[in-house]
Amino acid sequence: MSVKTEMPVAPAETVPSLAMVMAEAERRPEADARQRLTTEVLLSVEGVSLSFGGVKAISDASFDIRKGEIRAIIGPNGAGKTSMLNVINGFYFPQQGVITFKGEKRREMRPYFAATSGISRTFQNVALFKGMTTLDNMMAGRTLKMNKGLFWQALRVGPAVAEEIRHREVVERLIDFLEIQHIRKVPVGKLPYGLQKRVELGRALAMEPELLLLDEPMAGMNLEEKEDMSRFVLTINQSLGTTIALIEHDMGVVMDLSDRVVVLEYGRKIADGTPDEVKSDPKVIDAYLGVSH
Amino acid sequence: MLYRETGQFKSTYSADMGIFPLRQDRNALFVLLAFAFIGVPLLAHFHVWPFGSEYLLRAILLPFLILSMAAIGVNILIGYCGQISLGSGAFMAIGAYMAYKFGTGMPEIGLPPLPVLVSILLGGVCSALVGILFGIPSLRIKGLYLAVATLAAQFFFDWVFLRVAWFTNYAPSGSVSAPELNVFGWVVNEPLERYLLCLTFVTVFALIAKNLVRGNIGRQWMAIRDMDIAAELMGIRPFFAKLSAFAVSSFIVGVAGALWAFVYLGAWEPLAFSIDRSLQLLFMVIIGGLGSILGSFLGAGFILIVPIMLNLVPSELGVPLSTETISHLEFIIFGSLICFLLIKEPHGFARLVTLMKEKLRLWPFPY
Amino acid sequence: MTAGPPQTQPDTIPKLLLRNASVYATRPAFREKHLGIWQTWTWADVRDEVRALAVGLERIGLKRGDTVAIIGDNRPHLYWTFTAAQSLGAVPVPLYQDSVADEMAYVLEHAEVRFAVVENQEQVDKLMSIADRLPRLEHIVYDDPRGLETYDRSRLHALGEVQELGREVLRTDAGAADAWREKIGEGKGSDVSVMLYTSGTTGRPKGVMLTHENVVVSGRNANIFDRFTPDDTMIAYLPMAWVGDHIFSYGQAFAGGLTVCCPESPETAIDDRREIGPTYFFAPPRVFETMLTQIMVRMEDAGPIKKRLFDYFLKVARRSGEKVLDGKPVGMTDRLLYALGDVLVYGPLRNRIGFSNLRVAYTAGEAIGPELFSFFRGLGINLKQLYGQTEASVFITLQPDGEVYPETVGKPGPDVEIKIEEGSGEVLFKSPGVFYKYFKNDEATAATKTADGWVRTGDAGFIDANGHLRIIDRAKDVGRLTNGALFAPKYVENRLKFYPEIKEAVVFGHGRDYATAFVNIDLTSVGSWAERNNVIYASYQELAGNPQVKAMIERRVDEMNRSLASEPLVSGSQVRRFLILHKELDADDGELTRTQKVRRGFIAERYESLIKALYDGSRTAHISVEVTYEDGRKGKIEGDVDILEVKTYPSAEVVKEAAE
Amino acid sequence: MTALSIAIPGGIGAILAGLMFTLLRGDRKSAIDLAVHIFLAVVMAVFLAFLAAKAIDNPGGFLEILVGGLLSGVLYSLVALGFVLIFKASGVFNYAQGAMVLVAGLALVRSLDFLTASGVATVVAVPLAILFSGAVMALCAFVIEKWVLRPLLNQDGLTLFMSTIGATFVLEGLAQMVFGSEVYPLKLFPTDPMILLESVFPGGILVNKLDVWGGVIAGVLVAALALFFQYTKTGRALRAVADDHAAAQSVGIPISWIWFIVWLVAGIVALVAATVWGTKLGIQFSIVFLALKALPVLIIGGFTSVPGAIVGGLIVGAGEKLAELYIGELIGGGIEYWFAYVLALAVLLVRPQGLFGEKIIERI
Repeated sequence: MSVKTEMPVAPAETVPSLAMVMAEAERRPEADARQRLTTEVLLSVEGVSLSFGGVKAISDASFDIRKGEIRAIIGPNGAGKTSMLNVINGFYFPQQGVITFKGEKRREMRPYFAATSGISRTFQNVALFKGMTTLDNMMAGRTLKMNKGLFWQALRVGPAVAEEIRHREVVERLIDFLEIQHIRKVPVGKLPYGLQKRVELGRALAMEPELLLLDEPMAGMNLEEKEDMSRFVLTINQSLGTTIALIEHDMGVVMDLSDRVVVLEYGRKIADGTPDEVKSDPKVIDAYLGVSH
Repeated sequence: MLYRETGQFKSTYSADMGIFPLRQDRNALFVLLAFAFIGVPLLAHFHVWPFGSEYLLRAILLPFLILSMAAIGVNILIGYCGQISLGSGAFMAIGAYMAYKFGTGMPEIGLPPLPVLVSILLGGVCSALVGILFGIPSLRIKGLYLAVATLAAQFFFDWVFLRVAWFTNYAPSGSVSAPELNVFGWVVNEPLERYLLCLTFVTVFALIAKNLVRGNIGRQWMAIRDMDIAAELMGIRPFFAKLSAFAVSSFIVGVAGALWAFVYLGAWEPLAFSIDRSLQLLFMVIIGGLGSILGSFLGAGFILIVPIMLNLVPSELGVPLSTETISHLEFIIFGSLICFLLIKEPHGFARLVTLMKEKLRLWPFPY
Repeated sequence: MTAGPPQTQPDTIPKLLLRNASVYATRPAFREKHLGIWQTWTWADVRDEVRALAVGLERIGLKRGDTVAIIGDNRPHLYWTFTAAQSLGAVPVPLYQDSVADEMAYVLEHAEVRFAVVENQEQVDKLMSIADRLPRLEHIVYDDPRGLETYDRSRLHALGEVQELGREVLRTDAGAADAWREKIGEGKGSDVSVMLYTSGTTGRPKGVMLTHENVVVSGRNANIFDRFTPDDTMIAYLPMAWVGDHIFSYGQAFAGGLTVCCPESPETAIDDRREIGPTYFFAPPRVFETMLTQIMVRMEDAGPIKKRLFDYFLKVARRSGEKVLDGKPVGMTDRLLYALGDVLVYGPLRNRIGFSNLRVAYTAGEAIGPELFSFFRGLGINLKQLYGQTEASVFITLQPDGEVYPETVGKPGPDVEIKIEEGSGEVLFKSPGVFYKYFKNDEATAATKTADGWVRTGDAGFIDANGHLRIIDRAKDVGRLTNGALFAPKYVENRLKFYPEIKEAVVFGHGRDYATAFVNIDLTSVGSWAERNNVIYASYQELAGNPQVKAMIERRVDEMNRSLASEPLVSGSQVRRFLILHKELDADDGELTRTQKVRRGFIAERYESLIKALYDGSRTAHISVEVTYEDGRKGKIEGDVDILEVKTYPSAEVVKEAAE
Repeated sequence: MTALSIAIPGGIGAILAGLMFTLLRGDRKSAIDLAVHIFLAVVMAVFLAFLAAKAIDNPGGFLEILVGGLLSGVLYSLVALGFVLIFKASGVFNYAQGAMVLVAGLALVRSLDFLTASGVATVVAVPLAILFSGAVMALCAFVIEKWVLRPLLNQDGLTLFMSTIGATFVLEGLAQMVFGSEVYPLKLFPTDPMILLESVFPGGILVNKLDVWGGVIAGVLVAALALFFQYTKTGRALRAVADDHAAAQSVGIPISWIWFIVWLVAGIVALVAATVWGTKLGIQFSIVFLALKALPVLIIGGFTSVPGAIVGGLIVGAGEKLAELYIGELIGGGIEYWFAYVLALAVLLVRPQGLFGEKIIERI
């Protein structure tokens, strides 16, 4: 789509922006959905154990996430799912185990390293920057891609403005994609929960992640919002090729969306496989029946 | 009511991201600046009341401008980055004393006296460096703990400038006088000249601060303030974000300190930058509005106006109060106002202004 | 009335584009709020875009005489598709974008559509779902590629790709641009330019074929009538398939070089309108009604001082606003008060609703309540009525500036003649906008166009003493009660709908003993009342069933009966029994047309049991109907509906009462 | 002797430095952290070694300073205790503690002056004055709880903290306006010096009787508070609130009442501190800053720990006296003014939760 503005903006420099990625997707619409699934492992955790002052959150869990798939992590409450995401993006340091991301083995992740190497996430209880607008929240997600120094920012001329505009456009495309134009300049603290979740997804996407971790993206949403969110998750996976790992309680959603599912219970992995395999696994059934009275 | 937004649309991002996207706001600012830069000097020149009196320039406008600037610095740290500081007075002191040292030269290291403008800015730089140093604890500690750490800076530097004679060029009384204010050959002396010098500083620094807070770094600061963990997981380095806030904040506060000493006081003692000053600045930003450049001005104005009013109003009414009573009343008013604002309007006067503006924009609708 | 020598006037839309691109090259033609800012295209840009699109479309097979379906919200690219198709001699056929696939299938099939240019995935999905019924449909071009990456590509093209293809051709083939110009030159004013399907209250939609001349001359005349210049701006938000939008946002815009602005999304339309500040605006009465309701509801929550200020100045506006607007003499005090009110209330209000820069606003389609009409005019908004039809390329009569009477629809427009048929009272007209014919429906064409060139409007009306046309009702809807009294259902319905609490009303009575009505309450207005009075409700159904609400509506009906009694011609149409429907009438359920007009026949059939109950004297009636939810799922709503009885007044009695 | 006085402290310092480094290593091992740790360990070690050298040089003198410091530290502990109580019960970091000492002191000294001036016998006047100032503290507690804390319920700690700064100003202003703003001498305890341990050291250790009194009173108060918390119903409810607000509320403990009690207790602690300090320095405005030292004391001891408050107070009391006398002579006097804060800063850098505090686990 050719878009003209009255004042031409500086041409994009070297930043491979999401705009370009999206434009790419527009140019090559023949990209086949069936090709997105590969066997290449993007991230794997092996033998990870995590405890807080003697309380075991995760014990000896191992699984992998393949490039291009939607991987669901499910399990009863307190199964250590969120802790697992926290280990993956470096917020918690596991006592044992190895995390391999893009072929690089590490004892533990570091938040900043995880962010720079392409992991972004959303949070169970929406962790937006409440005092900032939707736009600013999402622009904050572009921080890693922005590199113009304090000096230029202070004067707000030349490179800093050009950079700001470039990234604004990327973020605007995301806003358009997530259909949140009407709340662009509203402080997120004032938004209803469903929209906050959407903004948070937008912020995570603004980082152009290779691996997107979604912690209960549909919690507390009504049917319509869930459908919208599912649509977004699928589109992100298909047209941007982003690998997604998600925690979700709505089994319908999990079964519909995910390519493979790993099931945790009390910090242990009890099953791993396609949705159908997992669904019929007696251990999984036990775990769920045992919990839901 | 005064706003007519209809037809003000943006066709470029630069226009959309302007400081004042609304034409009416831009006009108002323009009028205000024109009045401050041209109107006030003219009125003062023709001795039009109240601008004819030196008192207004010297005792009200000058401290208002300088403290507004310091409040902007403090606001960046507390209001935008969420790092509480009770040591702003110390950073003003560092700015003032280092500017003094640069301005009078440091023969020990063979440094001749530098031009006053350079000295003032270098004073700010020194303050920024110390700010970074005292900001390091913020990487590990948060909130209240940090408040104590900044108190350490306050008490430590109070002591340093009192006891380390080098800073005062070994003045026996501990009191020092500023060098001549020679700005590119223009000797700033008259109150009006001092006013214009400070006005220029404040305008430039307010603009810089506004640019920073609405840019990438400002978003990083606010991200750290609102949800530091999420910010870190998104690739915002707390190290850089927090220390840059400390640096920028201390720089502005330091420059303000140097101006306070050089332009407003002329001669000063360490007492000028005590914990009271820190608390005064803190109050300015709370009352004015955390996270608002405008709020810094409002807060400074209010804090300065109240004592003057307490002086003037009762004596006009025929019940003059003693200086002591006034100072106690001040305490009570500020204190209760802080509590009141924290309870009712945690974003201070700036929020009230915003709300009022919002009301005017929505007029006649209530929402 | 025509300006300038005729040979300089381009007679087709594509020729107008070429003229605009040279005369107004750097002036903005289209704006669209996209990606947060108003992307702007000048007329020269538009020419380039259209050219690329046309050449691209030609390359993938579009040729003279083809029909091109256009489906989507108002987007610049879709408007350009009209021009691109027309430049090749193809005929664009816009469809209502919120129609369900089934409804589209008929039109697409009937119009023999080969190409469809649509907005997004939603529309592509609809077309795909009916593709097997449309053997002629070969290509689908979409504007927004999102979500379409994984679709079968053989018949799908992105609009951007087609344009890219066109640009490629233009780059490699030096003659392509000239060839395109030549094709435009071949176009004649008498060629069919567009086919608009009228939704019609009965039967299948008919394809109204308009020629270039129809559209161009109508647009030009309208511009002359209201003195529009290229400085004027409008916001395009009404369905492109509707003739109004086609003439205003396309015909008039191209004829006069006006700027057309497209909102970002339906949710932001109001904010977008405020940002743009249109100088020319059109809306059906219900839009103004909603606006007024919202203004009043919001003002209910205003502080007492502001509320009193508002009420006071509203009174001033009611008293003298229209006179000020029309330049009529007003007393000094009132003039001053009005000026003060303009600063305090009217100006800010116009600003809030985005009408600060408005020069001309039109409303049409249905009767507008005189209160509503005067309210906006009192605010200094030059709101006028017009009367028009698809078959007339909109304009039949318009209210000229300074001659605005709420109950009339104005005088014949430039070059328009009207007459009233003896006996039936039907309005007939002749104009440059008279349609060519109905597509593949000569029978209907013959029934509408008389042999001597007059067109039947199907509306009954008369010309009043000022020479202004007044419409009573659809000619075929005007009926008689069993006692022989005139029964004008629409007239009564409109009277009911003028009350803010009533959103929709359907009145029955033809061939009956007395008139009865179905009423839909207005959820915004009544809901706000409920909130203020602590009435708790969970659904429309519950609110509609509330006794206080019933009493409120009852009072309104009574009020209307009183006022009808004073009008001898229609006093027989007073409503004796009515009920409040348990659900809102909905286009998705087929109860309203896509233009939100009630489908009386369908409703009568669907709610037969309720009508029966209205006439058999029972106090309640049970009803159960199937409904379609927004997401397409079906469900059932059922419940008991109370039937309410109201007093009717013989005219004399009212007069007597009033005298007391 | 000289060789020894360098070698021994040097050795002790080296061992301490190593120990400290290993002990205080945080679990996040960034380069900055490491550098900070090493730096602080070295500084601490040098300081301790220096003290050791001094101690060896003149054990009697050293002990004299140490005991004096510890005894004045007891008062810091006392004020800090007020902080901990409030912090634990309501999560409020109470900047107003110093102002409360001032208010209590002014109320006491002014009412005492008034009573004696009207001819009331001291034996009657003192209890009456104490009762009066106790009532004033109760009023303070009531007002603060009702007008500041209750409306700010569930706000974040920073807001509460700033609100107590506001309360500080109001208290200071009001107290001075009502009771006057001069220096008012208070004579409740003997202030003459006495000599301890004459048999051990030549000349013994010179201490002020007042300091001993202070120590004893503080000890009694701590014991009384411990009993109060352990054995009264209110005390137990208070501990429950400290553990978990929401849970306590859900079992029917009236939060407002508990907060009032806590602020009252803190007020009484302030009153006690005021009697001792007042006797020493007279009741005057600068008492506020002395009381403010409870802040660093808490940082060092840990916010949530009663033993931490006590130990922290002792460390600060002893540390600043030793530093003032031994280091002050090297770099200029007045170290007391900032020593506690800088020490707290150092502790914060290596052990943010303080010596006795619980480790904070962040969740998201």
